[in-house]
Amino acid sequence: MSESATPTQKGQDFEQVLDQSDAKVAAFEVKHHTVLQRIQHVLHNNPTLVPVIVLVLSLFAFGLIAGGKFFSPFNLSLIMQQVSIIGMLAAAQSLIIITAGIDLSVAAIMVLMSVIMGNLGVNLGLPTPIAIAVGLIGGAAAGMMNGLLITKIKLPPFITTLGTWSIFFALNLWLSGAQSIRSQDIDEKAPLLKFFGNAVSFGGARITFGVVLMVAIFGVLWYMLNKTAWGRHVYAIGDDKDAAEMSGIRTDRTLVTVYMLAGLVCAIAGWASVGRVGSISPQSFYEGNLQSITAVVIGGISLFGGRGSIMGALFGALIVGVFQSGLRLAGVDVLWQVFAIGWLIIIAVAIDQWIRRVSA
Amino acid sequence: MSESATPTQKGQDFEQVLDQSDAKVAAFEVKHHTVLQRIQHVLHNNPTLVPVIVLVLSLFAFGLIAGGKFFSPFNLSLIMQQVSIIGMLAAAQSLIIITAGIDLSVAAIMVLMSVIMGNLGVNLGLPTPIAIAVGLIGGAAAGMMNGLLITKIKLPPFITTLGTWSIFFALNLWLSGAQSIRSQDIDEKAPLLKFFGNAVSFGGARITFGVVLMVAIFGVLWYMLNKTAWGRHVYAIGDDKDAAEMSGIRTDRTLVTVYMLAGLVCAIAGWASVGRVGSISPQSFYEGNLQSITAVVIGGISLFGGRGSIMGALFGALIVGVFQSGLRLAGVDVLWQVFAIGWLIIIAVAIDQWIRRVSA
Amino acid sequence: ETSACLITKTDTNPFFVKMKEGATEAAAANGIELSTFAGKIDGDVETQVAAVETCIASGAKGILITPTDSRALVPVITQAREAGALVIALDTPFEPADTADATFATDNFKAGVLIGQWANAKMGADAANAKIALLDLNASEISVDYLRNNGFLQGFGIDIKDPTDIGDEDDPRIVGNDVTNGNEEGGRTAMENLLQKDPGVNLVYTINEPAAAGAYEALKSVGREKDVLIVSVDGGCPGVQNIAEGVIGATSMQFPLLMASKGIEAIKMWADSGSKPENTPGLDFFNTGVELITDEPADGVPSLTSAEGLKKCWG
Amino acid sequence: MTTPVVQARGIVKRYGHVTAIDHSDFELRAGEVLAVIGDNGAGKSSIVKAICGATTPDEGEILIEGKPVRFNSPIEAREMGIEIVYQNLALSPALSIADNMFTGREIRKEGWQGKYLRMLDKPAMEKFARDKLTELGLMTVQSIKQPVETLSGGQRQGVAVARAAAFATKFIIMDEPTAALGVKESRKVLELIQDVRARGIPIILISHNMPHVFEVADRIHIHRLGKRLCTIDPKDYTMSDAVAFMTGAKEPPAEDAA
Amino acid sequence: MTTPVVQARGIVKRYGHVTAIDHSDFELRAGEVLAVIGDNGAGKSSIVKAICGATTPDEGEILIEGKPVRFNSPIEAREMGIEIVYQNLALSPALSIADNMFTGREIRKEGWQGKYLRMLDKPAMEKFARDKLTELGLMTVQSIKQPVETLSGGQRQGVAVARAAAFATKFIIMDEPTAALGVKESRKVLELIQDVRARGIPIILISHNMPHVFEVADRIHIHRLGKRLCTIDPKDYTMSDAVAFMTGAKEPPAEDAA
Ligand SMILES: Nc1ncnc2c1ncn2[C@@H]1O[C@H](COP(=O)(O)OP(=O)(O)OP(=O)(O)O)[C@@H](O)[C@H]1O
Ligand SMILES: Nc1ncnc2c1ncn2[C@@H]1O[C@H](COP(=O)(O)OP(=O)(O)OP(=O)(O)O)[C@@H](O)[C@H]1O
Ligand SMILES: [Mg+2]
Ligand SMILES: [Mg+2]
Repeated sequence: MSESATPTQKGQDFEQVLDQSDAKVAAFEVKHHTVLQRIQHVLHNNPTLVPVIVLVLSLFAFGLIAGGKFFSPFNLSLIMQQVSIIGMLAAAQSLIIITAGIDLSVAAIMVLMSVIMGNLGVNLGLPTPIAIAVGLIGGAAAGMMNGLLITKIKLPPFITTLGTWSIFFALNLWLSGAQSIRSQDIDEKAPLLKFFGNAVSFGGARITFGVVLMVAIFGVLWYMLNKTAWGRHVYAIGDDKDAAEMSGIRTDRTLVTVYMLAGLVCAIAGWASVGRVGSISPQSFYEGNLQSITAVVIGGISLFGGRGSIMGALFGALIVGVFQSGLRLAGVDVLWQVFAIGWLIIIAVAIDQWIRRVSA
Repeated sequence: MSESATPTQKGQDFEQVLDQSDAKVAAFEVKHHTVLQRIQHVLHNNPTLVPVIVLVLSLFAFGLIAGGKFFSPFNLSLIMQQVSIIGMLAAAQSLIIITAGIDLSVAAIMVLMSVIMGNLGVNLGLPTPIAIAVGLIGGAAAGMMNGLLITKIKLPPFITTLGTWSIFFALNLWLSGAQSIRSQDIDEKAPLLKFFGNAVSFGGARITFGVVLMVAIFGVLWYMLNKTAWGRHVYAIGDDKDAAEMSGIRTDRTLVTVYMLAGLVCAIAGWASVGRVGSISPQSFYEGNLQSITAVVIGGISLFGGRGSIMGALFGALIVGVFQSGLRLAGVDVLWQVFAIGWLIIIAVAIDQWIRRVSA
Repeated sequence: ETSACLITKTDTNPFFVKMKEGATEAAAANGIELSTFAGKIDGDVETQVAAVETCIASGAKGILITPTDSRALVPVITQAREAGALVIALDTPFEPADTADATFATDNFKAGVLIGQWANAKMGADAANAKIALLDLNASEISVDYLRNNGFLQGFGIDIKDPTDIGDEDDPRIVGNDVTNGNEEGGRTAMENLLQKDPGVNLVYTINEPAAAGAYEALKSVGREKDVLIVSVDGGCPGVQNIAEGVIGATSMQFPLLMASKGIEAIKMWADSGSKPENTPGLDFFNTGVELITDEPADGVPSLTSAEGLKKCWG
Repeated sequence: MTTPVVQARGIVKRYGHVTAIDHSDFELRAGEVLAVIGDNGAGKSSIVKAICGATTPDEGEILIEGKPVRFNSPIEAREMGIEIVYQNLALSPALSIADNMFTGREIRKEGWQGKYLRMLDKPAMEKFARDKLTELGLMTVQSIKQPVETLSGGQRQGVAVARAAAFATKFIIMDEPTAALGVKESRKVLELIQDVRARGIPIILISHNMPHVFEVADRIHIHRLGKRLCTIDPKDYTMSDAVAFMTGAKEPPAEDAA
Repeated sequence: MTTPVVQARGIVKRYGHVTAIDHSDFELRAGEVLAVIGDNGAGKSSIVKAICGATTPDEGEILIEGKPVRFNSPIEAREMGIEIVYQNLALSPALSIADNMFTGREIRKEGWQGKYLRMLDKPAMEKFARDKLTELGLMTVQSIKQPVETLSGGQRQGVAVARAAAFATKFIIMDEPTAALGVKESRKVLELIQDVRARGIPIILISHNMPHVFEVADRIHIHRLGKRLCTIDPKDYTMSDAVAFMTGAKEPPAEDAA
């Protein structure tokens, strides 16, 4: 038998030469780069720059169209304020979209929790910190409900949150009796609820605590996603859930924490929205879900999961805010504002795609 | 050299025995099955039966809750009528979801095309067939616009149709001036627009042509998806677009035809909606997009593409219709209707998932 | 040049579209530069807040607004007034009403009462056996919705219990409530549903005329269009025409064009002379009026005919 | 004789019409390299998946070190120190090589950053990953931060093998670990298998490469038509015999205690 | 000498930092089996993908039968009669085996059903698919209607190979076609390669299996660090030589016209 001789020696005959094989890590000379190639290279390695560029371009475009008013510190800080709540929702939404999910209930959770805080703090007169704590815990619980339905009953996130959206919306109408809580009553009984409406002003700009909070939320979530094991797991799940499971991630547990955290962020946004709007309205932010998803997608986070930086969502939200503010200031008719925003969404993402493509 | 001897003979030594190897196709005895296993087996091979079962169960549940009225031929045929327009949208939506896309603009296309038909046929007094033809062509063109943006500019379907939704919606408001066209004016100037409102009655049931049209649309699309090469390509694209491209499908061209066809179906639904509603209202069906997606997902079509039968969407639409009708007949308050429908969506899909799982 | 803003609830409702047209025309006549804004849907507070802020940022002299939530917008309106703008609420008052400098509105409750009284008078003795279907707006029960609904019921002589709640009545004559989203499609579906509950419905209240047109189609499809009375609110031209053609029995007409043009004139005055408009005596708003339109006048309820109505209708 | 590390009896797994495992037995002994060979579709992957909890068998029982187990997910197996190199690799395409090597057992920074901020020690993980790849002779990987989806087929397989070898304590299952590997890299994997065995950790090796199998295996499990046909000692039989058994060309020897 | 079927010169492909092809040449001659060997990550898959249009090279030119081409997608290559078995297979997981074999060239029913209703002839496609798999010796596929995702790794590879062989008219590229295949199935693929060559259709065969390469190849292209190191005639060199060249253990022969 010709093969029975080999097992004792090392492998088949032709493998004997392997000892002498090359042992260097492959390396190629770095080529001389043109400026354009260098830009492409930077963009390739920092995809978050793409929405930043779109943002800067749209700032300039609207500066030209809408004139000096647009660039006033007041207006620019106003855009930040207007974006802050949807921005926070977009942060929560990003977490979920990175896991390849989608959450149609973010805005409903937010409004429901602000209504709960108001009911407890203003209508029932409980101490405000307790009212806020109950709201925040409620947000996490609502997120947990989504997460458990998705992981334990294995429902698709879209349909789960479509269902819970209706549920939270109905609860919200029931608890509030479809009535807003008046600003004056909040001032009187639970001014802490309006904490994030406070602002520091300098040079015409007015930075509310809500804006600071939004930026802080993005910062913390960015850290968690990029610098901790939990964050790597979140990306791995979005990338390929089966592979993540097989390579040892407790995907269900991680997903539940993601939905809970998103719910908590929504509840925080609910608190901040009291400061922003001034009163507590059960009917506000009805379109918040779609707006948060829009911000996330314009920010370059893939709806298929696993790709994109949460910072993109911040810039995405700002891009939308800049568009809306610019169009309003330019005096465009509402009808044509809707029309233009449709086009601008398409064009913004097209630019994003195009930059990514040339840099690939 | 021991290996230089082998190339002339057939392969390595140990391969010489292969000539005698077994050449039967593998087969295993079919095991004795219990009734339950047999049911599971049937469900496994016919996943469309799952929504059918959910439908039947919910029919029975509401029959019990809402009493005899619910089961009257009149009520059952009424549910069909109420479902017919959303059902057609769900058919269009299914096509797109099977390609792993999503279309947020279906309802906007539908309403826009009904407004165009009405403007031409009633307000401008053109011959009705021409008005209808323009509307249908317009629907296909709107779909083509979606398809081209998605394939040529490589925008994600979600963001594309979010954008075009705004665009079509704005056009609709502009063309209609937010004014409805009255039923009486249609009767007088363009009765053909109401064609699908005609009905045949028997035994208390009232089957409108619109209902027949919806069933026919599902039938034709089912045939196209399952019996033609185009249909196989649509599934292959939804399954894995890159693989489809590499194995020789012109994915872009196919996708454009899918979006065009979906747009055409939406325009047909727009025509049928005139018969159903009686007048032409630019404000109707605002939630039609989400409703059509809900129907598709309840019908067991995967949002990730490539899986599920379009017939599922028909049953999904009917399930939603049955829930809504049953709850109303049971006298549930609107608020709690919203709440209950949230739960029922979740439970319906959970049952679906559960049946699939035990049968896997 | 004086600049002003008009902020409406939505740009899909013909009522607000007409209001915008009226304001645009009046602004052009008065040499005012008008920017217009609207929420995306009823209840879209956030968009209205952003619109007010934009008006402040652009230095508008006056703001005309139909608040989508009478309480929620109070803080931002206060801010606008502090920034020196004249704020006038159109159609819907704020809560409290003095949040705005003035309110030009219809009394929606009154509008409901008129059609309720008319229906009661029209049915006469049969009113005791009425079977009433109530076709409301949506699940959110915003103020227009409950004011019109409860006004109608009170006018008809039904105990409305909580005047801000829809559906808490226990009068056996009420078959049920359903929501229409204020359009034909919703009107038809809601009517079908309530007919299923009780095929004997003989009086239908509708939140607006498109919903009424939808309800009529549903009745027609079961051959009941002749023996059911439909009442509505709004006074849009298609609605008045439907009165003439017997689709709707009676409707309460409002005057959005008047509200808009009065609002623009008030801003003009404010800019020119710094004087503010005054309220109708005895009310905390300026009543732009409401008229009952019907071709079958009933005793004790003053009304206009559809022919007269067509001259005053708004779109 | 000591208790076998893995013992499975009468495992059955059906998928609708298809029978993947048909009353199969399985045994892995302490310290051995057990090769599993068989035609394509014979059910080799299916049976090892049943053992590590990646699928749940319809019938049969599995004992690990004498104790009956019922894993609901491969994580439970992994927590017992069982590592698997799947045929389809189970890597997260968009994550880097280092991230993939450490999923579920990341290294945190020392000190407060790691303790309170739970910050990852990326340099440490990257160094470890590079070392493991170098041990495997995968010198063509240009950057350790590359996402796995940009690696060549063979490079990916190398990452999966390196991960399993680095972390196993009880036993390793390798489903065709050298299928996509080059001559040099395959040789390294075989050496690695022998190293792991020398550490006392037994290995289940599924492979179609007869010379490799006969080189490293202590026993060979021959799988045919969903069940174990026989197990043979590579010293008693030739490659031709093994191929003949597994393809049905020859009757297998009466099942002995080999 | 006749014009080569494929001729590529100075092909370069970079991905960010990573250089996948570094000024490589390539040549396939009429009627031959050209084996391409090299370490993992050497760039073998990259260069064949550049040839068939699956990626666009950054630099360099490609001539097919002497005419310069620039494919924008593999469909254009396919329409010229070029078939590719990709390393990652390019099958649609949820579709059946028969559907996958025929994507893009389905058979319609005869008569009016096919002509006007464009109805597919499923029985014909299924029969054809079963025949092709049987030719390959893939007897373990239990149902031809199975979705491809339920097949074993080797069975899937069989489907991809069968598809390419059935439809190619100009040449076939096979990227490690036997990697996941069993002994019997690999043998069938080698026979198939020889059949295809006998039909006059040249084949590019990427493989890590030296005995296979030396058995069927007419010439061997050795790829190293992103470029062609040399081409050799298997009759002039031993497997040891080839392995030594490709791993850098020995200097290659001066590039000749082999
Ligand atoms: N999820 C599934 N659904 C249906 N059939 C399946 C599924 N998984 C495996 N099978 C079938 O079970 C049989 C055994 O597959 P398995 O993957 O275990 O084979 P294998 O021996 O590992 O083959 P290979 O050597 O080609 O990897 C095959 O016939 C396959 O088609
Ligand atoms: N899309 C990509 N992005 C970045 N790098 C890539 C990409 N595709 C391939 N590479 C790199 O290019 C090099 C060549 O890869 P290629 O797949 O051609 O190797 P190969 O010779 O086919 O190897 P194997 O034998 O393992 O299949 C590898 O170092 C790989 O990491
Ligand atoms: Mg296998
Ligand atoms: Mg390769």
